[in-house]
Amino acid sequence: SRGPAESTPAPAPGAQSRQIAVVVSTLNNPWFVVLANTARDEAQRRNYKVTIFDSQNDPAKEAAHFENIVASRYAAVLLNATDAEGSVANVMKARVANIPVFTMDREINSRAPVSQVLSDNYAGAVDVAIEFVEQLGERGRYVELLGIVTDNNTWNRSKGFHSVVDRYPGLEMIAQQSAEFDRSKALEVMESILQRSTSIDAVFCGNDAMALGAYQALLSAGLAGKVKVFGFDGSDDALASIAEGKLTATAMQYPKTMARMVAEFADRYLQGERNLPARLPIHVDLVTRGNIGEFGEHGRRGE
Amino acid sequence: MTSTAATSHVLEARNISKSFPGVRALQDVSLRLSAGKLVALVGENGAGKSTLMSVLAGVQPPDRGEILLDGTVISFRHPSEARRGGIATIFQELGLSANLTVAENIFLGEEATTRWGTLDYAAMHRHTRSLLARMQLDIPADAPLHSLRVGQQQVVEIARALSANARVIIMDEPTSALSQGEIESLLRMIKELKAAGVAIVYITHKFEELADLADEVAIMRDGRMITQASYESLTHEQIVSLMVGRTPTATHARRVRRSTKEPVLCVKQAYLPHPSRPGDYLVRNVDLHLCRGEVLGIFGLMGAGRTELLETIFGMHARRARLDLAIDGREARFASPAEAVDAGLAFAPEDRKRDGLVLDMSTQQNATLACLGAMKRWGLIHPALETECARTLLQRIHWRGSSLREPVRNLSGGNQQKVILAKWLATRPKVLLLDEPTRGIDINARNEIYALIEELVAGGLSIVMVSSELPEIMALSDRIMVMCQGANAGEFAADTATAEAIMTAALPNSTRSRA
Amino acid sequence: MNVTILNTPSVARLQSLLALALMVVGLGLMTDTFLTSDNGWNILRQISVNLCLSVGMTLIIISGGIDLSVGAVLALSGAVAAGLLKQGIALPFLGVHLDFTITGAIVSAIAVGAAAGACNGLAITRLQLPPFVATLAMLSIARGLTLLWTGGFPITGLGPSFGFIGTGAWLGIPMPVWEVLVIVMLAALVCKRTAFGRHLYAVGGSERAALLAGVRVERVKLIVYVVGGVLSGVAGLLVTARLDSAQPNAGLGYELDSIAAVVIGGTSLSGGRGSIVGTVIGCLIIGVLNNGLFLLDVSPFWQQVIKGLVIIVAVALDRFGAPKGRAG
Amino acid sequence: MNVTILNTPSVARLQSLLALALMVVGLGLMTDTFLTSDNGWNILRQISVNLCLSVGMTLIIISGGIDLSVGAVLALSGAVAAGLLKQGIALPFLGVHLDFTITGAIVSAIAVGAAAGACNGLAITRLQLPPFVATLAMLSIARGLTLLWTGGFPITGLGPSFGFIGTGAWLGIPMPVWEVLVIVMLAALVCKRTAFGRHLYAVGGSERAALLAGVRVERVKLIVYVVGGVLSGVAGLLVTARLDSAQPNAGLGYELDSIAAVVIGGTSLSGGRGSIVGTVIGCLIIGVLNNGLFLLDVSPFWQQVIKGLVIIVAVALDRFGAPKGRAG
Ligand SMILES: Nc1ncnc2c1ncn2[C@@H]1O[C@H](COP(=O)(O)OP(=O)(O)OP(=O)(O)O)[C@@H](O)[C@H]1O
Ligand SMILES: Nc1ncnc2c1ncn2[C@@H]1O[C@H](COP(=O)(O)OP(=O)(O)OP(=O)(O)O)[C@@H](O)[C@H]1O
Ligand SMILES: [Mg+2]
Ligand SMILES: [Mg+2]
Repeated sequence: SRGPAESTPAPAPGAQSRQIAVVVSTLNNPWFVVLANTARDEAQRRNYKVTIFDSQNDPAKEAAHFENIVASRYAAVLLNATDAEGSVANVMKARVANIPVFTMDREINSRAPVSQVLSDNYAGAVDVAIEFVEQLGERGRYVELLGIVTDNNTWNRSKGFHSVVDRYPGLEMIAQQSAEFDRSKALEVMESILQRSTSIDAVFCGNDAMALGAYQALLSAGLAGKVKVFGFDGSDDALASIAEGKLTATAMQYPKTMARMVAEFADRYLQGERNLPARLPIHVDLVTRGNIGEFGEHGRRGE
Repeated sequence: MTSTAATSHVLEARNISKSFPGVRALQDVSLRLSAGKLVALVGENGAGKSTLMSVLAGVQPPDRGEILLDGTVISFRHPSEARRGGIATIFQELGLSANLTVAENIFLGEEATTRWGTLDYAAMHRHTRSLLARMQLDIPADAPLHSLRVGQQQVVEIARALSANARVIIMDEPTSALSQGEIESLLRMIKELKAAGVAIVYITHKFEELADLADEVAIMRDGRMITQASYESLTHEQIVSLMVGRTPTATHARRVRRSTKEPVLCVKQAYLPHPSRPGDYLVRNVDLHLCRGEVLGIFGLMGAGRTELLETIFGMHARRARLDLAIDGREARFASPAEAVDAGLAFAPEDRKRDGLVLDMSTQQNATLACLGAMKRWGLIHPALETECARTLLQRIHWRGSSLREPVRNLSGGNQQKVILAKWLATRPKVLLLDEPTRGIDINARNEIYALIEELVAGGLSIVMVSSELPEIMALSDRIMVMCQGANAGEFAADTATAEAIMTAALPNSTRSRA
Repeated sequence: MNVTILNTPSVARLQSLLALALMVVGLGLMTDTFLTSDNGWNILRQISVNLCLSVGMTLIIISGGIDLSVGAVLALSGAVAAGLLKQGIALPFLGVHLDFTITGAIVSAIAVGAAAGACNGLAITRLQLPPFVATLAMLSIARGLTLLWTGGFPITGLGPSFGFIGTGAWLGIPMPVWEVLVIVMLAALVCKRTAFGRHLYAVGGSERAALLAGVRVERVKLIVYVVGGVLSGVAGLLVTARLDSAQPNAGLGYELDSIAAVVIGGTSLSGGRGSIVGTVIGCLIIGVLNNGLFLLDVSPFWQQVIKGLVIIVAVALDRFGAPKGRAG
Repeated sequence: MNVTILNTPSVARLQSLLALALMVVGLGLMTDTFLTSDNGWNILRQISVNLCLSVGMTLIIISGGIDLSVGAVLALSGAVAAGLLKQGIALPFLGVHLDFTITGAIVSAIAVGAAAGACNGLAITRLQLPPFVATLAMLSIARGLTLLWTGGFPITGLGPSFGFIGTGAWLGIPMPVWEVLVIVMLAALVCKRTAFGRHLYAVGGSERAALLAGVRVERVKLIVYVVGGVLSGVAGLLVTARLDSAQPNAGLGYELDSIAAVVIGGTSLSGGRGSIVGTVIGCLIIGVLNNGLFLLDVSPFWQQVIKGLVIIVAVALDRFGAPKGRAG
């Protein structure tokens, strides 16, 4: 028992349109803009017609996108899911209509996608945590700024981080608050936390925007340099700040790599190739002042 | 003012036409105003008087026709332009801002400013105090307007018109809410203005006011100007018949009184504390009883607390008020007006537009609002039934309007009041509370309402009628209760009562102090 | 505003219908997929949630109020339904563990919505808070409770039979469309043909006149907010069933979408005027717009600009035909 | 609502002051850091942006309108300032490339705000759109334009001298506080002591009465929305300068925060009543609340619940002391 939209017979592969849909969880965060734009460019380079859909972090809006995609018979979907669980039903819609789905960055808990190229947030956070412990010499007081508390990656990163840090009794977390992945929120939250105590050794932030916001707060509190700030993502600002010694470290995810790879997979799949990896974790690399030279915008130099 | 201005026309309206969706409010109407002369503009409700004035005041552009100021054609695109042109208007629906103070209202749009561009409150208050003094209104210049009574507000509106020292002043029913004293000071003002060469249009439904004011009378009917003639040349009877265009309903005769002795409503020790002044009461220890088929008239000056008394009885101030109430001898206590209605009370408030009607609704919907239960089929309102019910109701009160669907907002005062009465007839009340039932209503409609009251009382309904018009009270009531400063200041049997006695009772007695 | 007050609903409705017609024709000509039945059903399915919320919002706005908490209550009741269905609820103090059938979960979700609505209503009638404030507070509270209930994680795997109410179809028509259709019918009936509906208009038009006419104003207000809450609950069930997952951040910002639909439908925010039909048209305008922008392959950035412009045009058309207000 | 109408501003203000005092005392007792001067300045710095928006919002709401576009306009003008400062602007058709000084950038940001405000005002006066709709459309449009201008990426590295207006201090008092202080003073003066201020109240109280009194209603409305736009522009500069970066998604949802502050401050959404002082108190209540919740390290989940409850209590206190409305 399915709605007519789903029950429509999908045209046989080959007779398919050359339209590809890039569905991205949000465009309100530059990292995802990079992801979406790269996917679009790569697909266009392989001369497909590309439409970008912005789900605004709302699986329901994502659902609407998938219905439109199915109704207008796109050839494939490059998906940056809004939620590991909430997006499953949406992907099923496409699957049922024989439209292949390729996920990037965020894994969804389903076999429905043809292949999932995902950034291993947990492992990345573990690497950052190890650096964190070294930098602090296994003891100190730190603050954690969470991302949007309803976002999977918020918790993947937090869990990865704590899986290491919590083993060191010398490391004391004096505050854990959400700054919603937002730079100005992070600034305000940090300002308030600093009122409680300025004897802080480090801040771990769920993404670079928050790290930069937190740094701004430390700066105006005269604590810049005294407090080590750790971010996640590897945005341009963050890399620059690490080079200038403002931030201590971040984790480079490779949005461009993932986007290109996904676009390529989609192309190959539509060519008829079937032996594509079902799950391809892209390792997240630690970026510190030491190895900053190897990295460029959202990836390795020369990419 | 030069003597030439006295002869030529200061302001002239030529063949003005104006239509609203569904209504032709004005059909080539002309009006001539001369310096130092007062033109009394009369006509039934809905004749188009206010519309004509709103055109002269630049509120609404005419569809056709032209306006001449000192013989030159002008067109006001905005009320402020008319005001600068020397035309001041006292609008019928009070054109005041309740959230500003008296002084701010008087100077609204014409504020006095210091050389820094900030408001010069000192000057504005000084000027305001002198104006209020001229009007003999004893309120502070910085009193917020919403704390004033309708009557006091109307005086402020008049003061504003005077402040503009205009050459033409339009007064649209200025006395509709004024007390005797206030009316007298207004009439005195008008004489001064005429002497100063100001041209005045004076709209009213109370002819007795015109006697020693009017130089000319202009009569409108159904959007047409019937005639503009010198006041002496016409008798009141002629004026009325020209207004109505047919032989008017016979003016009201003293009614035959039947005295039943079965009590319907009995109020004991009604108290209503003042909302903001602790220790002060709007209604103080009022007792009141009413028998079946009786009309109890309540007279008093503005601010006597009559409205509050009715509201208290009707359960509107349940949270604040104290009173012992009995309907048909049975104890009753109303937590809300809804309970009062269920118990057989009905209340036609003083401020029709604000409290009596839902202006967005159609005539029919207003008429049936209180009795929706009566026209249900399977729990649903049955349109045919509703229309039927509304039609019969409105016929019963001799409603003369174009259609039941018409927004009640567009009805004339008389018809609006009738719709309210119709609404209450539908609930078959035992007691009907009327607050100023004929305020702002034309003679003819007024007589019809009197006749209606007769009819209802004859049918066994009991009525409490608040009015500021002594003749009305004396003509209709079986008994007359006089209120003063929230308290019962005496009771009279209508046939023995004299106007003097009633007036003296109504006047605040210096020995009685407001606790 | 006088303008909207003088603006008779019938006229307004006609006008917004005109705007809708223009869009449909335009998109029909510009794209070959827009006028397919598939796409038609898509649009209907997609507006169903907003429409469900907007119906409640319409009633509340007609009564002179507003409800900013719809989105948050949607999330809360969806989460409650999913949670109860998945794990049931443990009552330690009684030492029992209650499991819930689908019906049970649905009922309790709606109950949660009703409760939230009742809180709104009581805050507005008893505490005499401005509706804006009361429901803004409820927005915050409901969001918080949702996070506490879910711990910030989605609740998933609710099974096909629950999913049916969101994804199923009957007689080839998607279930959400059926459900919302019923709701719309009922609401329209209530507005036009019941005493309660008439009282809504009276209270919204002039609270004092309604009170004096014997309308139980406070009761009317309380009820209308409860109804609004119930409909938010239903919407929550729809979203959850569609995604087979209750998202803790579901319904973010839906309050504005739904108010927009109501206002585009010609209902006046000053209360006392409006119609369910108008709201349906309003929702359709928004739905068609969103759908059309994708079909035309407009970039997401431009989409927002165009949406804004279309809203202006649509509502301007609305005013255009209506009689000018006295205040001009 | 009658209640709010009878509710005299002075009373309202007193009451919300009471709520504020209670919170301050409470937090002073519960934490040892709250009552430090540092924290005081910190709170003032943090509310400065919302206060800046709320001042404009107050004027608009007093005039009987509302502005949902403040957050979006904030983002747009911030982005414009940053963009012009960083890259200047190229005019291909003239074959020139304009570079901007800090002053130039600031001026153009404010100009952008004013323009957006003017569009709102014209849509409301000329097209007679309900303010809610007109500004909702502007919200969408301004967001879209911001994304188009920035391409969705933040514009960073604007330099210390620009940052000074957001992060600097003078006489030990943070610049944002100075700036907002001036704005508040001016606005209060305008409200209380100028003809325009009186006209605002008149128009909000009864548009018809104001018109009859000869007030240029349309002009007043137009001006107040332009002022609102300008203040949004200023707020945009503050945010950008503080972060040393213009975020494309800056100011998301600020419209509700600022309306909340205004209403908590005792200004009635039905127009005609309210005060700048009240709004200042409203902003302080929200600021103190946020700050306090962090000082107490309340979990993010509970924070929202508590916020909602505090808002209710604060405004209920407000109503509590005020005289009951006749319809109450
Ligand atoms: N804005 C409007 N829209 C529609 N009809 C209107 C409007 N204003 C007035 N009318 C209609 O125009 C006619 C004249 O109204 P007007 O107020 O001028 O009568 P009036 O002589 O002043 O009556 P009254 O003595 O009760 O004041 C009435 O039928 C009224 O319903
Ligand atoms: N809302 C209010 N707030 C404060 N005082 C009020 C209010 N309403 C009326 N009053 C005061 O209560 C007293 C009675 O006013 P009210 O208008 O009821 O007198 P009234 O006898 O009914 O006059 P009317 O002839 O207008 O019916 C007046 O002193 C008035 O100032
Ligand atoms: Mg009139
Ligand atoms: Mg009275």
